[in-house]
Amino acid sequence: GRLVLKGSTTVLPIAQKISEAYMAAHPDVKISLSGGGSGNGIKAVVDQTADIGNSSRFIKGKEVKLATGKGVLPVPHRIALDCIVPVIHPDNPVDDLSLDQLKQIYLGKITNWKQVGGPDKKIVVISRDSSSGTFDAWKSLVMKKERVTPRALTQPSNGGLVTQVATTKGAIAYIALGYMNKEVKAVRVGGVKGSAETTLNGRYPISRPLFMFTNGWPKGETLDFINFILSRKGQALVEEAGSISLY
Amino acid sequence: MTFSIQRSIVSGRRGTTQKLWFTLFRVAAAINVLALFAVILFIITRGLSAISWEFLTQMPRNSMTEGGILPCIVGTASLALGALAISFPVGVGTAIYLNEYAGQGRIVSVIRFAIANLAGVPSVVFGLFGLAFFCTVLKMGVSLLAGALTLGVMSLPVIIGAAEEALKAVPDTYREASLGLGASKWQTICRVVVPSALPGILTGSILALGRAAGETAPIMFTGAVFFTPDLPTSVFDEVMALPYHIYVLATAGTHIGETRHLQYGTALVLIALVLGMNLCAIILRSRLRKRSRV
Amino acid sequence: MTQKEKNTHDTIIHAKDLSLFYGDFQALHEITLPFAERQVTALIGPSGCGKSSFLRCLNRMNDLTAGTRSEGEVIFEGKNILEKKIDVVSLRRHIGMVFQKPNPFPKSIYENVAYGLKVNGITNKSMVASRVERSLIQAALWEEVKDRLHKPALGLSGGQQQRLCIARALAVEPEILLMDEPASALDPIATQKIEELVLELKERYTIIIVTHNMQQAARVSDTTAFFYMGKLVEVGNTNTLFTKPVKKETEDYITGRFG
Amino acid sequence: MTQKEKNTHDTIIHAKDLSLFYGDFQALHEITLPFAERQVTALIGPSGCGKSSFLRCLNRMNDLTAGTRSEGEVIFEGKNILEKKIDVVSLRRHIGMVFQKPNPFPKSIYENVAYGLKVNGITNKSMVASRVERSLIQAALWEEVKDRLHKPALGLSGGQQQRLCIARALAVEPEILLMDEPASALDPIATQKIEELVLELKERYTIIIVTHNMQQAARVSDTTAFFYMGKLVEVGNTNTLFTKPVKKETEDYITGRFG
Amino acid sequence: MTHSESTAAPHTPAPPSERVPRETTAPERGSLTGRRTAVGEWVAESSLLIISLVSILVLGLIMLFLILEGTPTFSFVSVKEFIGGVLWYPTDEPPAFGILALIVGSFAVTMLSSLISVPSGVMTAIYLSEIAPPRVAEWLKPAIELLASLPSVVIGFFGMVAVAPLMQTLFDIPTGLNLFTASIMLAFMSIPTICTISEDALRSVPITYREASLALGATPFETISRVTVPAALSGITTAIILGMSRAIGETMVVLMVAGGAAMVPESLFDPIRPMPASIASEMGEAPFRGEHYHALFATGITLFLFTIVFNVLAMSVSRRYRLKG
Ligand SMILES: Nc1ncnc2c1ncn2[C@@H]1O[C@H](COP(=O)(O)OP(=O)(O)OP(=O)(O)O)[C@@H](O)[C@H]1O
Ligand SMILES: Nc1ncnc2c1ncn2[C@@H]1O[C@H](COP(=O)(O)OP(=O)(O)OP(=O)(O)O)[C@@H](O)[C@H]1O
Ligand SMILES: [Mg+2]
Ligand SMILES: [Mg+2]
Ligand SMILES: O=P([O-])([O-])[O-]
Repeated sequence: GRLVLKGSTTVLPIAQKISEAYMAAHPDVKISLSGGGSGNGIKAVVDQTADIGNSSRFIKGKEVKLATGKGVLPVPHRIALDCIVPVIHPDNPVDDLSLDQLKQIYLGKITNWKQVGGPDKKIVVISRDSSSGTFDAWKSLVMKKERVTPRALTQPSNGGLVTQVATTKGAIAYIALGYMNKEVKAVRVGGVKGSAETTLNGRYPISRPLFMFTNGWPKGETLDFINFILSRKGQALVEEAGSISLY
Repeated sequence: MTFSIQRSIVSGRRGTTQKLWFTLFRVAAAINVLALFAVILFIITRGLSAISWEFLTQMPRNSMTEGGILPCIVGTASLALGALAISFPVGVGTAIYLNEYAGQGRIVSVIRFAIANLAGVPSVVFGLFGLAFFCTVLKMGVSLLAGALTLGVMSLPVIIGAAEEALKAVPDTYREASLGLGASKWQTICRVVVPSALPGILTGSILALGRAAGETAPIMFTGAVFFTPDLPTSVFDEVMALPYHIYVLATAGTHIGETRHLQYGTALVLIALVLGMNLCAIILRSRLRKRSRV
Repeated sequence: MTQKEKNTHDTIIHAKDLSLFYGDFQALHEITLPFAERQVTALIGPSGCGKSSFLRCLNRMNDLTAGTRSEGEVIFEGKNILEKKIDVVSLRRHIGMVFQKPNPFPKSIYENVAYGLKVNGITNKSMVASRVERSLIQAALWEEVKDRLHKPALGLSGGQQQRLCIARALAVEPEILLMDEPASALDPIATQKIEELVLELKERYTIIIVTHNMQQAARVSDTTAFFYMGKLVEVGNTNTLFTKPVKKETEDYITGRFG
Repeated sequence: MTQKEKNTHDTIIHAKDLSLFYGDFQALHEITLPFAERQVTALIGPSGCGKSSFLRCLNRMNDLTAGTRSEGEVIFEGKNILEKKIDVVSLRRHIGMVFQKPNPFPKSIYENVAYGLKVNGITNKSMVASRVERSLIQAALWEEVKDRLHKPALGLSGGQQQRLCIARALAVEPEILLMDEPASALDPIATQKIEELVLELKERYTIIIVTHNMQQAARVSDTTAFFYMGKLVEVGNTNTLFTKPVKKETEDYITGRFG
Repeated sequence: MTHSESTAAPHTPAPPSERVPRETTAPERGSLTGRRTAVGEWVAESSLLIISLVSILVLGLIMLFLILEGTPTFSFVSVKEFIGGVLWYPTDEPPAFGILALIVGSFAVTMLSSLISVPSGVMTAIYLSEIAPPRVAEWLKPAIELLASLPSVVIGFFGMVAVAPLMQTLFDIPTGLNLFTASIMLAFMSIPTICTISEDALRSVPITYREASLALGATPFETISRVTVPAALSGITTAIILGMSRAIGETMVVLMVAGGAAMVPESLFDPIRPMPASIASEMGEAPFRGEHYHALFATGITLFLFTIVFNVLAMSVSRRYRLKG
């Protein structure tokens, strides 16, 4: 059989790990996997060009309407949790920002690191493309629905954010936990470090569930695949991919 | 006749002015060539280490952080060839009509206007068009066929231009001689004009092929995908493509840092492909020029 | 050639009140000029006077230039060949043409001569071969090329190329041969060969030749027509015209006062 | 003009053993030819014989053609002007040139004539104006254009354009004027005007004129040189050369046996 | 000279049976007015004409689909707000669909890049056509053509990984992904266009003009600046317009190195988000036939209109030129 997965770049590392393990266990199954962002994943399910649409946000009302108009019933499956971590260049001494400071930075009100206790350096605000799930989460959890400054640079993926922050001294961005690496430095939010633990115990303020969407209740191969993710083994792989397992 | 003012020696103030300006002209030319070499050298030195037999012949593995780029190569080749298969007959036919039959009528000026504007349409607009028309209305979805068609209509003006130039280069005396012998127009075109223009037409087509192979924006929404585990088996399959692969690995990928060498390697393969085709065309053309001069 | 003898020849093609326009520019002004069968007529005149334009009316070659328009008649085989309904393809088989610059196709010598036969549907190999040979013999080229028939025609010298073009024109057996300065790009020896050829060919063909070399006109032609600024100034027996021109312009031109 | 008179003129420019190559092709073979001051010398010969190539050696115009190479000397003002170190820009101010096709710049009549002055650093307005007027008068064009000096030069007739080109060349006050078939594209009346102009100008300038019209050579020149296939076949007093040519080729050519 | 036989009735050759080979005399020919073979010629010409109409069809379809998918935008945002609004928040609740910042970004990057590409391209063209020894030109021209054939994604990639970091350290600016870097990279995309078309224009200036000037004792430089370049000016203008048209529509370079901030730039080193970049990066994720999707098509219309204007301008300049020439 053949499975097509599309969508969220946040979910991508998880989906990748799971797929490789799944294909190893079921050599007859071919899994095709691509990113593009959450909107893309949901769109793919609606257009029926994918069996599974990955998304780092819940489906929007408009998308449901569009889907039902085409006779598609998108069914969400929570497959993991994630926290969004603000990251800065490793040389930057700042290591804690309050939620409000983050908001002010992304509103374009705070423009220099010295305003938040850092060096005298312009802040380079980097954001995700507006249709990504991560951006969506950031907007509701940090920005409280206010608009990110138009001055913000944009990147189409978590990976893009990481490389740009790693090469830009004054940069700040926000990424999914799974993408953390040594090239960038994570910033605590209100004194809380983003991690599996703080997310699960609810202390870390910027976290969210990750989803896979299917058209109707999954059957056959798709069902098998979803079940595999939700299994103990699958959730271990979720941890390995850097995200947070559901249990 | 080649015109050359190389050997003029000018003295005095006018000579100094001239020297100054000529130096400027030379520098401008040199910078452009240097830019070319800078890009090529940069890609070669960084990308060479990534190139191996495996890189060229294997599927990507492990979230595309390992393995090869075979599907991209196959995808790009099929997209470009597919595009040519569409644009070549239409383009050459149009060129023959415009150069051999058309007078100065209303239709012809509309055709010429359309071609000139088609040549100026931004590639991303072709992408939008392909998405709206081929993918959606003609229900091809994101597929090799839709991508090739989009690239095909995009390279149409290039082929028409090249073919028309080749046909223009056929001396009128050949046409007159043939018609003067009682050959019909169509016979003249088939037996004298097109055979004489063929090498030039082919050269132009290779150039168009190279250009189609290097385009990204038109296939972004119409034919190319981030990742597909199979080589295309039908024209309705989605494909991976070298230019899009570079783009996603470099900006939209998940492991941008780790895949740098693959990005350089892919870029090297792409420019080797495109420049190789161009070089072929240029060499072919200069051969032709030399031959036709005799 | 006396006046009397000339009159014994029938008119084969006859331009009547022929005017030609390139767009708004009138290149020919009401030319009336009959051509006698199996005679050589030379068209002379200064550069730009319309010699080529006139010649190219006779086999409708001007059709190929966008924006041309003609008025008047050219009668051939009882029909006005300027009419729309005329089949120009078969017309040009009756009226062959040789151009100023030798223009063989980039094919072999044999292919060049056979071309006209092939496009006219003659595919029988032995028939084509015999016609190619005959044409090359007529064009006085056979001896020089018979061992290299399948070599590229472009390898021949200029004079040989021009004779090849004549052979190519003869292969389709036209009745009239139009020649536009056929020797002007050639050296003296090649020129002489072409002139001899013209004199020989007039046994079987009607020849209309444009030349800017007045001595050449005097040597090869029976009748000479002098064109000036798109008008036919004078036409007559070649000897008469060169010795006793009627018009002042003619005299000025043949005595080299301009051109 | 008798032989004796001619000898009283000094040689102003002298080609010695001049050979010219276009790449591998030798277009001129060791030409030795002196030119007398304030005389008209005509260069004649069939197409492609090297007349233009020779003329263009005299002001180093051949430098502009890629792949040319010359051997021998051309002595002018005691220097071999073929040497590398010669300042061709100032050389060309001494040796002006008029081309076969009238080639005025796409500027006004006035600008055309003033051009040479301006590039040579003469910016004083009234001086430029007076020189423009004088040159146009010398070129017998003043009367025709004095009311339209600031109209485009391309609006003039062919003959006027050619005289404008002559005026333009005269404006920088050269000593020698090279003319490459200056009247071949013109009608009889314009031709006659140019010829008259040449005869007038030789009072002050040395003129070397290429022509394919032998009567023209006979009319305007003191000396005629006959070129054939890159070689100088014969040179001498114009009357003598046309009436009693020494060489067979010369005779063949001037009697119109080819070309 | 255009070949046209439209005045004559088309014909094909006679079938062999009708062409009796003539021995010596006896002209037994097909009649001069025969219409027997018109069909083949007519079929050939008409099918070629139909093929030629494909170009019109394609351009028409492009316009049609841009309009079909783009105009629904104006049911939820007025044209004035769309063109004049500076806020581009297509996914917000409520969304803002103002593309002024994108338009300004496109123009800024096009203008700035032409400040580099126009002098550089034209001077290179002058060098190639007027000064370079033929042997050098023989090598240089293909090099410039190769520059044109470098895929835009490779130039963008090079800009991102090599030029942007360089700019960052060189000018000590917060980020190398900005208007300035994008302009430089874009300049290299339009230089070949400007250079080759200008060179054609310069080469088509009759050699006789140059000869006349040089023969009057003008220096080569004076000849170039006073005669050759003025005579080629409209061709050069066409080249410049087409080069700018190429720059404004170029996608990958601005997508990768312009920074992607939908703001009106205030300095050379501000990041921008030109129209093509916005379309390319957002189209993939815009819900099918949602507001965002339509707004991107409307942006496409805007971009298309700009390039059409550029093209028509270029055509009219070159037509004027042809009439004069
Ligand atoms: N295609 C054309 N379009 C416009 N005018 C033309 C065209 N061909 C020729 N003419 C003009 O028609 C006139 C006659 O030209 P034609 O070529 O018949 O002269 P010609 O006597 O053959 O001259 P030459 O001796 O130079 O061959 C000239 O004024 C020429 O400029
Ligand atoms: N640029 C060139 N490259 C190569 N060969 C050339 C070049 N210019 C002229 N020739 C050759 O040099 C020879 C002399 O040419 P040139 O133009 O001097 O002859 P010409 O006597 O002026 O002829 P015409 O009367 O036709 O003007 C010819 O054989 C010609 O083919
Ligand atoms: Mg002619
Ligand atoms: Mg000459
Ligand atoms: O890629 P996203 O998970 O941010 O949509």
